[in-house]
Amino acid sequence: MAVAEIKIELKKGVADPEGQNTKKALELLGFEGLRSVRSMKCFQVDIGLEGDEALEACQEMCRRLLANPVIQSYSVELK
Amino acid sequence: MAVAEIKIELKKGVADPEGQNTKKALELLGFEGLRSVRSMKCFQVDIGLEGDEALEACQEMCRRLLANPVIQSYSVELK
Amino acid sequence: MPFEDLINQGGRGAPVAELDIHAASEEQLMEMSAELGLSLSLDEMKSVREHFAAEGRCPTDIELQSIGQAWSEHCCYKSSKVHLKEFVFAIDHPDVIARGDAGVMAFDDEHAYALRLESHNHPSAIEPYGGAATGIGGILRDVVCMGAQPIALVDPLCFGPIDSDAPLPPGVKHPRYLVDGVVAGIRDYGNRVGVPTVSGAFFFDERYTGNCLVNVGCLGFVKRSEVLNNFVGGPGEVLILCGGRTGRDGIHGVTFASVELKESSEEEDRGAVQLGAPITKEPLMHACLEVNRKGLITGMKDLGGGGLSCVVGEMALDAGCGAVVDLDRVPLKEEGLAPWEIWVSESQERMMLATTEDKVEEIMDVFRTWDVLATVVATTVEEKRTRIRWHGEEIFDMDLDFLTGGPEYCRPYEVSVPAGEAGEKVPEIPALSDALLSLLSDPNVASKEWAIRQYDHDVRAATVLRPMVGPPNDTGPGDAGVLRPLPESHRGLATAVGCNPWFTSEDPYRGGMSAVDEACRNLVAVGARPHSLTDCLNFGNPEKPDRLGQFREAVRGLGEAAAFLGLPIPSGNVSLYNESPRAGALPTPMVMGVGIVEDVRKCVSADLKEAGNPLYVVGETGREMGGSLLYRRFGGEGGDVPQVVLESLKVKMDLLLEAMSEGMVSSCHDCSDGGLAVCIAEMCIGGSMGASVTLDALGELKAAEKLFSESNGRWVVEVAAEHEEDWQNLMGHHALWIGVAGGPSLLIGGTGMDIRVEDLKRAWSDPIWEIMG
Amino acid sequence: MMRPEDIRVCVLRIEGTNCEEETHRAFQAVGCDPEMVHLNQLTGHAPQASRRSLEDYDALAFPGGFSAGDYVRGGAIFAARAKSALGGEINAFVEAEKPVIGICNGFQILVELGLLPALDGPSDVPTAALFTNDSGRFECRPSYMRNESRGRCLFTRKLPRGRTVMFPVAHAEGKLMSADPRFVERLEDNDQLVFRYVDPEGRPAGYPWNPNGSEGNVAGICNPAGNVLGMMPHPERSLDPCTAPDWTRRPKKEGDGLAVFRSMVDALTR
Ligand SMILES: Nc1ncnc2c1ncn2[C@@H]1O[C@H](COP(=O)(O)OP(=O)(O)O)[C@@H](O)[C@H]1O
Ligand SMILES: [Mg+2]
Repeated sequence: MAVAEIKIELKKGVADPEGQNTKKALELLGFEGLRSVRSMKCFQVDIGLEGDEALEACQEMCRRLLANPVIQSYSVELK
Repeated sequence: MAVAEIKIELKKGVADPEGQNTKKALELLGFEGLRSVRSMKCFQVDIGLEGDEALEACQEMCRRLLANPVIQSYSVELK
Repeated sequence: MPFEDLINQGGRGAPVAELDIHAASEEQLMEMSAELGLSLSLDEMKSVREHFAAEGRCPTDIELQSIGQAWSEHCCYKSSKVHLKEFVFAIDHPDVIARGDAGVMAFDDEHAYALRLESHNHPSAIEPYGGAATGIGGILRDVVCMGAQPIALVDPLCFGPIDSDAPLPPGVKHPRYLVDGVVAGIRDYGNRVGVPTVSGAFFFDERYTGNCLVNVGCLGFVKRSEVLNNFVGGPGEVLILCGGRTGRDGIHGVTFASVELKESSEEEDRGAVQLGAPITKEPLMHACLEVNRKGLITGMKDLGGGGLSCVVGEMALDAGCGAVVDLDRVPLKEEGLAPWEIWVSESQERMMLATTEDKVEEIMDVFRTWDVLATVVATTVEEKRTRIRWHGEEIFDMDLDFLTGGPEYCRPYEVSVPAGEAGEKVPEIPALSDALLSLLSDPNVASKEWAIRQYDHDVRAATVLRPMVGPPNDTGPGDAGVLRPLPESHRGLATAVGCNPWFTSEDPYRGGMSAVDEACRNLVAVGARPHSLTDCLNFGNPEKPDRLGQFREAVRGLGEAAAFLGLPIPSGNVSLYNESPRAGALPTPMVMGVGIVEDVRKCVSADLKEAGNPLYVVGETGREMGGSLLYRRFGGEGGDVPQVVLESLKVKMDLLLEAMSEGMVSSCHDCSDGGLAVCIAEMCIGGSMGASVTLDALGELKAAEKLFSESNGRWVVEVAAEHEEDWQNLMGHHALWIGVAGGPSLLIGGTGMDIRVEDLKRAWSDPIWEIMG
Repeated sequence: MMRPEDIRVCVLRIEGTNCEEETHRAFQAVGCDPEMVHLNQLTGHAPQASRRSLEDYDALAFPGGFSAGDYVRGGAIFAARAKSALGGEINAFVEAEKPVIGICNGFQILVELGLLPALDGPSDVPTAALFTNDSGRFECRPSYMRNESRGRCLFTRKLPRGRTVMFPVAHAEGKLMSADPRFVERLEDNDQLVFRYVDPEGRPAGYPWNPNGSEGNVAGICNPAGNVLGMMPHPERSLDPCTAPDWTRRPKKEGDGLAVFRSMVDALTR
């Protein structure tokens, strides 16, 4: 049975305060040369379905709950 | 230059309130047959390094800031 | 006989093992204690053996586990109890309504408030976010199980220096990382359950590196007619387990809290760490309080340390009965838990309710509406024993007096004489202005706004005074949080913390007293009359006589001060073994004081209000530099630790409260870390206003002593100019005139001090933001 | 004509809603008849006697808090659950032009429900978002805002236009965003922009006066009909003059928040 990995990313152009704060904290710790840090939300869903059915269901989850289309895009991968 | 994807997961046995509540919400929305939903924190880090050096640096970030080895495990992938 | 042969796996139906304790050698007894994670000593194992010899049988693993929990330092206070009994428990007061998981005190004729302060030190050192969050979860449960609605949280915290990058010993996390995680844990739990965090404190010192202290306090509010017991009504009742499911998480949390941290603790102690689920707790609190309001339950207790094993026995025994438990009914997170694991698991967000059979359905309705699990798991019986059934077998049958009796020790202790003036080394200090700016920037004094604004201090819409006071977004420090619990009455509740670990480490007796003094003067500073105290006593390993000596002396000081002032301590907590491989934590007797405000409209804040108002200092300034911030910052040593003159403190508190109720006082702030100079500077910062001060009235001391001595029992008061004459008549020699508010700078005559308010602000406001980002 | 005491207000809650008591108190303070109702009481998942029907109420409030933990996004879970269980009823309530207010988490819920901003009418998918504050942190602080409404919003009609009021904010996700480049302009054109963060002198200002970085300093908006208001600041925390953050410096007669709830009563009893 498939385990799906859902990734919710911020759309381009949406500022990412969490990523920025993380970058700042890493720099405070002495990590140099960081160009950018982007944060994402990920879910691992064990769904009891296979293939396209599983993909379809996860995309539906994103549309109905997990992502807000104004600021976020999503992608689903089966593992 | 490499962009690294860092994934921070809760270790097995550590309760995941975020995952559980998301699962409950999805079930109330009518998604059936869900076995589990686990939440993860992911970062995309553009680090200005390549290959092993990049990997090593990201792992160090996880050890020193991003993950707590007591409850979390991490993985790094270069894209 | 080899150790393995002592274990009869599946002795009473798998997976319960029976252990042949009678055949065990002394060495094997200790092996048994270690192997099962009981943390019991040889003598304790021997008394267990005696007990089972008298019963004529061998114990099961679940029975031994249960004893390990019940007899842990955390659960039975075996090392501390004698001292608490001598100095703390005996303080009585007619307003004490209950001494349960939280203390309950009368508020007015119809209402009461609950208070408790507790530690969550060890878990937070390992996993700061989850440790602090579950600390909040635990203290909320203690208040809820008295029937009270939590209305405020208080969070005094101690860490290593956040501004140092000195190398850390292995296994020790950087204080900055810990602060970040702990604050996030408190924020995410407290904000989610909707209880405002109105007060707290930060202490930074090298000796907390590797020994951070996370204390969390809670105030609750309840109708006096709805105050609950933490025990059952009697035999023939049922026990309902409600809230979260039971899992492997949190196993051996209390035994973990009762030993020193090791380098390897991080990897080994995973089971003791949990994240907490505020969103399970929030509806659980609603449901529990609703069934109480409806009169459906006879008692309630939370599942904290020791889990079911502690709660069932204690709830039954305190009512003089026993219980029969159906362990199969406990809702589990995962399959395959051994019975002993279910029995001692400390999974969060669980409560136990006692009720009679006929009320069960109505209770279930309430929990169903809130989507919260509730399950009948036990019945109470006449005989004072707990029995457990599991898959049709009886796997546990123990006498409750024996199980919850626990040992009580009078361990050897050593009291050392404080060095005092004899050992004093006066530090070299920079120019007085620079010294003041430097003290304002010390993380122990500097603005904690970075943390404070991450906590919701306004939710419930009853917060009258916040941790920060002054014009919006341009604030200085306050002294106590004040709440108005009843919209229809102007009566208020104030809460504040007091503790000086540096005083305590140099002179534990005076340190204990100072903690009470500080809590009281914080309360009085806002216009609240101190009414009760609760404490969390964080000390080192009680098996070391010097550590126990510190504990005893601090408790003596604290108890004597509280008794003199007529302040009961109806609840509290002891946390021992705060030691890492390198050193012990500073001895830290944290005190949370609660005061009553007759009319919140007369509350006073610490920010200067009006140019031209006269300034007074109330209380005597002495040459008491021991443990002072000035000495710590600039390398002084020894010196007299500030004493507490209880008679004088009491007189001054009464006078100040009278002046406030007459409307004479425009602002008031207590003197603590950094003494008079820091106190006045903070009032300037909060009011965005300077002051012209002269210290002539303070007598024959050196300027640095007048400015920075940390003598107890003092306040700086801004008096409304039109009331100055009344004020002088009332206060007499207890108040000394020291100057006038106003102007762009803080000027202190005879010291060359002339610092612009912006510079004071910058020195005080920026440091923690810069360190924490 | 309705009397204030006839106004039945449904203060809707689920687990994690935590400002329902003060919201309830706010409606009481202006003479209404509010009731705290769990979502399960509206969807039939409660004992018979405690079941309720949304259509029996005259006004609806989504209080602040962290509904369902706000784990996915502020308000997302509550909104998804409300939509799947009573989407039709809520839409009918709004279409009947009954007053609906969402405060803080409640505002997030209204946006996720597609009921705000609803520039082109209610939508099935959200057309705006309340995103993480620019500071990346939870911000609890006083805030000032100016009433910008030209009269459309029924919750501010008793508040003079241009008047500055003070309500506290306490949120981590309050930055109002939209994909529409003319978003703020269109809100203004439609008279849907109700509150703007300002400094104590009443001038639009950045952080910390605007605690989240919201474009155009927008603090609160209404729908085109003016019966649905969403705002991040908490008027229900500003009922008692003694809970104002600066009351020891400038005592007030009454809290600024009352005007919001009074306006609603006025609109329904007029
Ligand atoms: N230092 C103290 N001062 C006053 N009361 C105390 C002190 N330490 C513990 N207590 C009281 O002893 C009782 C048992 O404490 P504890 O076992 O920690 O409670 P819990 O049941 O919450 O685990 C509580 O009522 C607590 O308030
Ligand atoms: Mg307890």
